[in-house]
Order: sequence, then C-alpha cells, then structure tokens
Amino acid sequence: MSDPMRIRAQVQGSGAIVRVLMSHEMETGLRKDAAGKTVPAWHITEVTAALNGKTVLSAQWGTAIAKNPFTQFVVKGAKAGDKITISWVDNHGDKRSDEATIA
Amino acid sequence: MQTRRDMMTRSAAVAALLAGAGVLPARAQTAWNKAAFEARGVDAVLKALGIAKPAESPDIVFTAPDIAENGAVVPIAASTALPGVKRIAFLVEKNPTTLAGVFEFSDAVETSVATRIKMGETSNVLAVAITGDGKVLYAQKEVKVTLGGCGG
Amino acid sequence: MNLKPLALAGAALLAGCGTAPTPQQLDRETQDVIKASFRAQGIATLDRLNQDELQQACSAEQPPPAELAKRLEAAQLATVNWPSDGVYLGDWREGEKLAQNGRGMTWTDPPGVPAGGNCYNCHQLTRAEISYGTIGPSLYQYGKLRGVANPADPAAEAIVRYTWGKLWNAKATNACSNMPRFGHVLNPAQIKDLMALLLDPKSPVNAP
Amino acid sequence: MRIAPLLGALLLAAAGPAPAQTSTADGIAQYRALLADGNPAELWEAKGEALWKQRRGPGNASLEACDLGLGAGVVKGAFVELPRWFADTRRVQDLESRLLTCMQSLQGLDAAAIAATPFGKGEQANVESLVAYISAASRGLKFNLPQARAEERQMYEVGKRVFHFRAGPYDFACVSCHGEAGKRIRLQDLPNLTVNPGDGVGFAAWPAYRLSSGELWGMQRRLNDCYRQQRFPFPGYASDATIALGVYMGVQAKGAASSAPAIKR
Repeated sequence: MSDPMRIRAQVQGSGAIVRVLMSHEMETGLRKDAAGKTVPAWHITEVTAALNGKTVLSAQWGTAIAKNPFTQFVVKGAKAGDKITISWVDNHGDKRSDEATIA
Repeated sequence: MQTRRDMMTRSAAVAALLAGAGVLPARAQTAWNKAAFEARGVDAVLKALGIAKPAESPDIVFTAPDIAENGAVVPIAASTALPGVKRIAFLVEKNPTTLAGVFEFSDAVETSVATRIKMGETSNVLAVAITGDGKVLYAQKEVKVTLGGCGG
Repeated sequence: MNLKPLALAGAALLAGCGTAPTPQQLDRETQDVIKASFRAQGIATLDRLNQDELQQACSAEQPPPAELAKRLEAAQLATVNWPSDGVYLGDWREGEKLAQNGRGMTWTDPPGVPAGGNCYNCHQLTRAEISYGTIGPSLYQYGKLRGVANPADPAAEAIVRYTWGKLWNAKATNACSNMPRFGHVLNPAQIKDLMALLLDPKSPVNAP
Repeated sequence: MRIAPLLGALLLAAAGPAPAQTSTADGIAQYRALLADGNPAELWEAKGEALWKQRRGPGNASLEACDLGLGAGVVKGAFVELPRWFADTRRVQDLESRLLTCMQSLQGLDAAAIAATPFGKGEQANVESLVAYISAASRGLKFNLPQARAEERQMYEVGKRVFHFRAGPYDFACVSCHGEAGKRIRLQDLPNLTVNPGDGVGFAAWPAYRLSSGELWGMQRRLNDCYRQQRFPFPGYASDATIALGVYMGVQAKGAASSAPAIKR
C-alpha cells in the first residue's frame, strides 16, 4: 500500500498555493539492479487535483518525473476551508487519493 | 498477446488524439498518452501529442536551474499570462524518452506549475504551452547536469 | 554491534577512580572501540584497520613533529617504483577517464575491478569539467604552468619525475598529505595515463 | 492587469534574477534554493509520527513511553541533546541506538535483528522514518549535548580520536574531508566538523533526504556511507565508534540550530 501524500494548501493573495509531495518510486524501467536485471518501469501516469470535488488540474506523467514527486500550482479564488483533493494512478493500476483543507 | 492494459492504453491514445484536437472537454483529457511518453526526440513527441510545431515565445516564463547538482531531481516551473493556454508539456531533449509530463489547466487554476524531473545528462529542457485553439508556444533552457559525490 | 551496556574498557577505566582518563588510556580505549565496532564486508577486510607507521603518526589532531615527518617522507620516497622502461607518459584520454572514475576499493566494489583515480573528487583538471573538488590544488594547466612543452625533453625531467613521485606516493613529499598513495592503488599503466593527462601538451589539462 | 502569475513570480523570487551566465557556485546555490521548499523528508516525518504512536510488535505497544533522554514520551528537544548517557542501558546512545532499545523493550522487537537489517529495508526503514519525525520535532532548536557525565566526556574524547583515525588503502580519516572550511568533493560542500560549522550545517543538517537515492538517511546511514567511501571495513549499526563520532560532532556543533531533516544531493 502506498503512503499518504503531503498536501499543503495556503491562501495567498486572491488564491491558494498548493504544494504536493507524493511517495512513489517512479522507476524508469531503465535501471538495473545489483544482479544486473532491469527493474521494470513503475510510475505515476495520471494525477488530478480537485477543489471541493471539482477537477481543476490534471496531469499525465512519464518515467522522467523525479522519485517522490513534488508539484506546486495555484488555485484561483480558493478560500480558507476549501477542500483540495489530489489523486494519482500508476502504471500498476495502484491509486491513491488524499485531501487537505486550505489554510 | 494483448493485455487489458494494452487495450486501455490504445483507447487512451485515441482519446488523447481527440483531446489534442480540442474535441474533448478538459475533464476527459486525462487518459495516458503512451505513444507520446515513449517517443524519442522533440519532433516525435509533438507528433504523438498531435500538436503543431511550436514557436519560441517570451510569454512562456520557464524556470530551471543553470546547473543541476543532481540529475535525479531537477526543479522546473513554467507559467504564462497568455490567455487560452490549456496545457503545458515538459520535454527533455536528451532523455531516453523525451516527454516528462503534461499538465492540463482548467480556468480555476493559474496557468502555472512547478515540478521536478529527472535528467540523464546535460540537455535542453522545453516548456511547451498549447492553447485551446491549437497555438503552440515554447520556452527552453539548457540545464547542466553535474557528476557528484565520490563517484562511488 | 553492541547493544549490551557499554562495558569493556570504558567502565573499567572509570571504575574506582575519580580522575579523568589519561590521553594514553583514551588512545587504548579508542583502539578497543574501533576493534569492536567494525566488521569485514566484501573486499573491505578488517586488516584495513591496521595502521602503518605513517597512518599512525598522522592520526593526531596535530601534525607529527618536523623531524618525524622528514623521516617518514624519506621512507615513503624509497617505496616509489620508477618506470622500468623509462617511459613516463601514457595516453591522456585514458587518464581523463581515470580522473573521472571514483570507483574502487569500497565494500560495494566487486573484487578484481581496477580502481579509478578519483582525481576530480579533489582537483580541478580541465576547463570542461565544472564538477571538481577543492581538497587538493587546481591542476588545470599543470604542465603548461611548469613550462613543460615536451615531456621527453631532458629539461622537463625534474618536473616529470616529481609528478611521477607525487602520484605514486604523495606522502614522500608531504607526510600527512590527504592524497592517497596511488602506487598502492593503480597499476603503472594507469599512472602513466594520469601522467599524460597532467603533462602532455595535447591534454585538455594544458589546453589554452 | 496581471503581469506574471503568482506562482511564476514566487519561483523567480526564489531563484533570484537569472542572468544568462552564472558561476558554478551560484548555479548550485540557485538549484538548492529551488528545492528548499518541498523536501520529501516530510513524507518520512509523517510516517514516523504514525509509527511512533502505533501499537506494534509482540508487545503491542506504541513508542510513546520511550525515553529519548528528556523523559518518557518527550520528543520535542530530545534530538538536539543526543547522543547522551542513559541510566537504564548504562550506555551512551545516539538516536538510532536509543530507538532500538525502545523498540525492543516496549514493542518486543529484536534490536539485534533490526541492526543487522540492510538500510531502507523492513524495520530499518521504520527506524529512519522515526528518526525523521523525532529530528523534525527539534527543528530550529540549538544543539546542546550533555557532557556532565564522565562517560559522555569519554565518548567525546574517543569520538575525536576516531574522527582523526587514518587507515585503509587510501589513508583516509573523517578529518581528510571534514577538517578544513571551504572545501568540497566534486561540487558538494564539506563542512569542517572539527570546529562548530554553524547553523543547519554538518551535524545539524542530518538526518536528510538524499536526492541521489530518493531516501531519507539517518546519521547511522550517513556515517556508514562515509566509511564506505573511506574504504574502511563496515561500521556496525549503532556501534560505539559511530556513537562516539556522534558525540564528538554533536558537542562541536553546540549552539548550532538544527535544520534536520534537511535535503542533500
């Protein structure tokens, strides 16, 4: 099972800055292990961000997004108390969704 | 042998193509574009994304370090005040697969995003912005990737 | 590993005496702690902890007295193997690869794989490589600055021999130098390649 | 009129105005500034906090009764006073060694087995999460290792000697790389650990998230890899040599504010 994300969402000016850290190996599929065997690709493919349940940002990722991915974006007109939900799916079909309240 | 995953990604590729043509609404554009992510070279990626040849533009504000102490983690960001930009894609010219990621913006977010990518070697990195009506603009920067540690 | 109460020398040392341990007692205690703390792993065997006279003399906070340092340097100089064929320079291209290579001799290195030179870890060498360390002096333009236009010229002999000696055993000129004694680590062909990297006028080290 | 989107402005501010050419040192400083916000060590901190409070092991107990030196269950401030002497084990212990004690005595886990587990695997991974959580609780506090007891002073003296102990095929000691200010290996700055290196540097920056491995490293793993690069044999996990080094570096760092867990190459 995957570990929870860390989501920080803070009001800044007329919107909110959202910073997300995800726990994921993001294996490229090019690396070889100590025994010389190729480690298969394992990476997040799709990410969505929702404000109070409505998708506001989405992304498709390849293997070149860094391990334990970090993403930052700005939601317009978001207020303290609004809910930000981040979800991801990886190429194994694993999913994860975490929520944070804008402060 | 065709797995379920292959079928899914195939239909995803179709959806992405339609999305690239602006046929589908933003909400439906999230299907993973396998062809684009496996493409090598900037031109091949643009083709797989179904977008026109981009023009360099100072309106795309692209932040990347001059030097990456570690190619495993390279912080980058792109933003634009231009209206109508729906997507920003990040491409690394010399990576084994060129496309790192595509971000898709609704009207509820600023057209701006920061992320961290992997780079195998010193390379040009591109931020390619795609508008709803098919205009494609980019900014680029060379990021030097350095060797580190004791080399062991 | 030692999860039991720290006993051995420590407790014995403290027991029954109110005074602080002497430096000599602490030295012995340190030896015991080191012996109890390390284990062999891969090619990194425990005999690596056995200090030679030089390592021992250079393990204090203060450098050894000048007289001892001089004696140690002379002893180290005597260990240098000069090239039997009189050829000092190899291929600078191979030397550059060696300079970049920091591998070798760790417990994660497989046995039998030749070690790298580790040069860039501590030295600047070429204009192109910006990722260089500064523990040692910059060697950029090494040969050029020393006026070596033709390493085979007898006029260059002194600097060629000095450089060989420095690579083979840096302790011969500076007893407690931070630089490893590469005569123990690299083979003569590798040292020749590093010599070429430093002294060949065509090497990027000496490029304008 | 909106000239630059908020985020773009923020990022540019963090990076400073970007001239076409910067020196290598400036370039690296710019790179590190861009990474400063958003340290994946946070993922380990969160996991560590959950592990601290979770009932685990044959003892079905949390670690909340663990005494890290300031009394049972006190986490804040404990990190900046470690390693220190503990009456129950009659031993000077660092954070990792102390966690092993608590995991064994409270949770019934096998401390020796954990110590023998490779870094990043099984319970070892849990220890590093705990280390992230516990060190983060002292972020910004100043190091102040106790030296009141003879055992603690002795460990300092032994640590100083271990730090200067030159051996192995390369004649390296800790001091070979960490005995002078302003030096670096490749582009990585090397703190001078024989004097107080200052706030958030050296001892005050570990544990840290390592970009190269994408993992959180505690001081034990940091020291272990230093010894690997020194071409030494393998230092036992939580062995007295490693704890003595912790005492030496920690006492030298007195008054320096902790930035752990930091982010490193």
